[in-house]
Amino acid sequence: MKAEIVQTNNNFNIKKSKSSGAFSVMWREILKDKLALASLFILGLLLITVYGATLFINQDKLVTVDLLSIYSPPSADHLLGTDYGGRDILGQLLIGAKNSFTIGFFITLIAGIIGLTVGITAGYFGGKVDNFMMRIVDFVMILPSLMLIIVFVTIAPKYNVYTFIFIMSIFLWTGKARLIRSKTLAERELDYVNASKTLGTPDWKIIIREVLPNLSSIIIVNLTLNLAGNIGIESGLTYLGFGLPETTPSLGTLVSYATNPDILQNKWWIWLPASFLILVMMLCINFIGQALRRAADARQRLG
Amino acid sequence: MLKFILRRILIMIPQLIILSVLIFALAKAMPGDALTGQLASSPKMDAQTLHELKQKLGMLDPPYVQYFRWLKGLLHGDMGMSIIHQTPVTQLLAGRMENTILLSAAVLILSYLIAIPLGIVSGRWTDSWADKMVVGYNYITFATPLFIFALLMLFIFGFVLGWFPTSGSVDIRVENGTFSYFMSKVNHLILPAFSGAIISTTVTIQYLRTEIIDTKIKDFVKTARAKGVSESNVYTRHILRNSFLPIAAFLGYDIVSLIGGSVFLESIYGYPGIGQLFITSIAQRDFSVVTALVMISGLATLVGTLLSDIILSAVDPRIRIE
Amino acid sequence: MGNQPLLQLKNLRTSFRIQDDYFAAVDDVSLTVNENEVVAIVGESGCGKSALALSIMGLHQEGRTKLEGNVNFNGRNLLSLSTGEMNKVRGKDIGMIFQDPLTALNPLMTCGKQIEESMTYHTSFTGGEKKERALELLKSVGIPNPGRTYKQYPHELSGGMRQRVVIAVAIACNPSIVIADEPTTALDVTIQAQIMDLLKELQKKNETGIILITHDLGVVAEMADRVAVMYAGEIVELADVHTLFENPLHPYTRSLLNSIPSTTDEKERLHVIQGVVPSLKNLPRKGCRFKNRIEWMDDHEHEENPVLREVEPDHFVRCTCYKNFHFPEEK
Amino acid sequence: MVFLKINNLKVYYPIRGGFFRRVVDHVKAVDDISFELKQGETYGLVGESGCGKTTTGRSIIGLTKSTAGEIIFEDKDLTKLSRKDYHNYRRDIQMIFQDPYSSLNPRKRVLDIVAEPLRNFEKLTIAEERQKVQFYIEKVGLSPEDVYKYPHEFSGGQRQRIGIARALTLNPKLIIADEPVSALDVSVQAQVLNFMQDIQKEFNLTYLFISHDLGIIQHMCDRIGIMYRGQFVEEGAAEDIYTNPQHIYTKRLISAIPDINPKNRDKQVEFRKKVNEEYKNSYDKYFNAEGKVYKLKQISNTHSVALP
Repeated sequence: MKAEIVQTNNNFNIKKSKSSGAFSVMWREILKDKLALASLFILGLLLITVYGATLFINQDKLVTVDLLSIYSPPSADHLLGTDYGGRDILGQLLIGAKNSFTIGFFITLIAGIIGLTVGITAGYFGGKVDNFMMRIVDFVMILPSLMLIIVFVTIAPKYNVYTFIFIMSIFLWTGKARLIRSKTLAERELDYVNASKTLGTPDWKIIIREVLPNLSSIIIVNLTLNLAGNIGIESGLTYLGFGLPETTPSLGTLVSYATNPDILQNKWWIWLPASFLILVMMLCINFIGQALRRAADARQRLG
Repeated sequence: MLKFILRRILIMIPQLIILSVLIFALAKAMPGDALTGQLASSPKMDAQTLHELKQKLGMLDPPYVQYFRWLKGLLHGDMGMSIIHQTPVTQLLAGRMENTILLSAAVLILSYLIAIPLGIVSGRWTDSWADKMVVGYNYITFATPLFIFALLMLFIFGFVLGWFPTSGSVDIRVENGTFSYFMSKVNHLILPAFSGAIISTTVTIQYLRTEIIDTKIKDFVKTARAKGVSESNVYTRHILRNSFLPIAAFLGYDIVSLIGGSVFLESIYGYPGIGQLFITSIAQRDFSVVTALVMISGLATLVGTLLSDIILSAVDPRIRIE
Repeated sequence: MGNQPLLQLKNLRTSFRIQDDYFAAVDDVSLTVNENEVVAIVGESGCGKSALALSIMGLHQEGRTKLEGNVNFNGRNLLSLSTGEMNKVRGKDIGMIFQDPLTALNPLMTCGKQIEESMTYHTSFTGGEKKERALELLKSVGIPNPGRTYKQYPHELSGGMRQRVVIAVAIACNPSIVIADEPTTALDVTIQAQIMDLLKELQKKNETGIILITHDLGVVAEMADRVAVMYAGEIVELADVHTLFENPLHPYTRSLLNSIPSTTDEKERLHVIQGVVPSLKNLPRKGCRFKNRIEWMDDHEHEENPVLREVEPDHFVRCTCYKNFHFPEEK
Repeated sequence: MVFLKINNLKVYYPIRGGFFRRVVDHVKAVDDISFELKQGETYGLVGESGCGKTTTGRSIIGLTKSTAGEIIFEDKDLTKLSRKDYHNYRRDIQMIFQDPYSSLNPRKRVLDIVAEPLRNFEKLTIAEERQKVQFYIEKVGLSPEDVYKYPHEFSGGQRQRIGIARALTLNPKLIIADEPVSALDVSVQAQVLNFMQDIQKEFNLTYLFISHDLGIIQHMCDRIGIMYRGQFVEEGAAEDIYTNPQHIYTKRLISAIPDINPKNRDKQVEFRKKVNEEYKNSYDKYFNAEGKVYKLKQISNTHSVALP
């Protein structure tokens, strides 16, 4: 009987005390920001459509050249017209969007993990470890990364999607490492970290259980904004012809048709929808990211 | 001050060495002799001649010998030959470099001209409608990839409206040195420069705005107001000067993004600069040019970070005195 | 002018906007400051003392703050002045000293230039005259090498030296009133003593009126002529310094005085009232604001609408609850 | 048995300078100090900012590595223990931090904060753990339901109590209190000080009380050490220091305490003037050519002063 009372008491209190967890604060901020909420909705719809539709698309048919309908403008057969090979643009658009998003996502994830690990280790341990790691970061940051990525893509043997993700990740983790390091440095100076040390908590546990949760909002924000950026870089590189291999079309592939002035000027249906799709995706992700950023920074919260 | 710069340059040296080693290693991984621009692997060649040619080119020497030979050449301004153009790389670069510097400078200046007033307005009158507009503008420019924006600008203003030329850096029909030559240059520059500038305003605006918001609640600003300093002078003398520091610190990384940006801008607008040269060279496998360009870009970035450190130490007395 | 007070606050109320409502951080405060008088405003964080200081100077964030009542100075109500008009008063007639010397000076400007700045606005001095005056000020605030400090940046000085520069900035134009917001809190004890002595010396020499905002009763005992004790936005007790320390009446004042570990008593328990100053949003707005901190007192000991009442000549106390007050341990 | 004895403790930080950033000198944060704590007493370390008092405390608990010297706790030199052996001494020495805001992880519930040391040292069931946490939370004057709240729901004084509860869960013998009340308002300060005295009796604690506030030190401490630039200037029982200060620096510190009686203010100013005069005139007597103080010399059973 007594235990029961305690139990109910506890439940009551768990509900009463407002959680200050990173996720709930972020969720509340998104709900408050109409633009971010709309973005979330649009992006969700978009992703469901893209990933759903690509399940049903016959990829073989999509890549077969149909000489009878070269460069046909939008019609009932081909809602967004066809390209120089008579291939359906809408289908390519859907596949491209799927590839762009998936690859952007993995690049963000891998670069994020590397950046987080390096940043948090350097920041937490400081001293020589920090010095060494930051030397590397500083060096990578001053490299002309776009050019080097292009060079790597060109000379890589057995070039495929994985190679591309790998090359991109190598150059894109440094910014995150720097950010996480500076935040970790600030966190490390706070007494709760010192307290944990004096309480006998091992370093790895302090990093994971104490420091990491306090960085979670910054990490989420940063990854979100990076996701948008990385999709942009990927499609940009593909546009230049140094992105995804031809077997994996991306949105950038469609846009790259516009390097031909005739297509740019007269056959808008080939490149414009892909451009708009990139724009919409990036805007949506960014609006969500900005709302998350406000949530992470108490000064900027909407209320 | 001089000591500071000297030490800063000293720190640059190992970075430069590592950079050169990296590029050397990359060049070795490229087919042919990317360093001198000579082809050593033509399919028609038999093994014997190939070996002789390689020997002649020094490709069989130990790597460190080749590295130092290349470095020595580099220091004498010898960047090898372009296979495609059959001219020395240095010669090939000269004219294009000028174009790229012109374009980059235009982008940088325009971007500051747009970003600084917007950042100030937005930071000073936080939460006003003007601030909200600037923040909205910033969200959009931050989200838009440069190549999409440049392409749309080209499509709208170049092709649909026909206001600006769609390719090149100058009209070939005008004579060098005349006023119309100058005007033609400017006319060719406007579209790429604006496209690049608008997309690169984001960082400056963002930093300036948050920095002003942070600075204006600081105690020393209260002290200034308590002295009776007029509102406009509180901004010009106290808040803005302090708020410009991070922008100065960012100049070096601005150069990194300018180099990246020029690759896109020049290939979209067919603007004959080093960015465009880079893309065509790599497509034509003209690797000696590629190597030279990467080395130059790396050097430019290093000089950029050095420059921003010097500027920063000139404005901020806390850095000047060690 | 005679006995005319230098500065007179009448029913000053400062309210801050939190979301959509305004909450009074300073509530109905009336106070006078005379020439050559040091009035201390003492209280704990959240009592409204700093808000009071900023209200007099008009330094609150616009749009977030509502000011009501009167701040009479030289026959004008400062609250009704425009920013431009107020700028002519700030720095010239009223100077201000801030708490943290580390942040109160512009890091990118030399100390000399920062001292000269207010002269630019309030005097017709030439550059040379300004420099002369700045050096003179640096000397008068006890800086050993004025010529060198004039050219130095704030970060090159120690905390105590910086606070001296802050004081020089505040008194550059010989203001008749100086508002000192926790002028010694951020300093080490020995420096604190030096700054206290310096402020007193300057005050006597220039016959300045000082409003001393502090939480430290030791500083009050050493510097003030009159003391106002603030709690939850209101003055709860007001008296000259001797009366207040010898015969404190309000329970809050008594608790505050008890909380200082005295240098004469041995290691006795400190008799204090538990709890803290309530936050702005949770202030009780009706009745005695101290009521729920002293729950062992009967309700009828409190007044329904407590006012600051003169209980003996020049000694004011709010509410009647002080009459039979005792600490719980005292029983 | 010696409870805690510090022998010739030194903590130096390198200063890098010159063109190649080589180590040119050291900041001697703690420069050869020795003192001893007896079980059950409260020992006060006083000094102004930068005098090394905090560094001393931090090196005793292992947050800062000492450059040289011995920290003997119950006959074992802590500086020579292996990481694993040292872990066992963690339970006996605990710390109360200065800032009640940053010393509690904002993302954790009070339960998880207070239970952290238990999870490191004891294997308890969830129910046992909660019971134990609630026991200590009640001891520090909060209610048992408070364990499900987050730190931001408490005031500064309450947070400081939660920090103390966390330190108490391991039944420590020595508590290093680094400016435990200086971030708090005066009346809350008094509340926490009272409370620290109460638990000292109840749990038989020894305090190393670090503070810049001589009033609080006098109120709390049995013996006092005064630090200046990493060294001890004077050490003695509380009455030795306050009624019979010998070193000029001690005198300066004491003369700087504001007198709570307004009647004495002129006297106080005079006193300070006199001490300052003495400081200027007899500087050479107390400080050597490098501006350092001399080694401590015992002048009575309880009282030592740094004199040549």
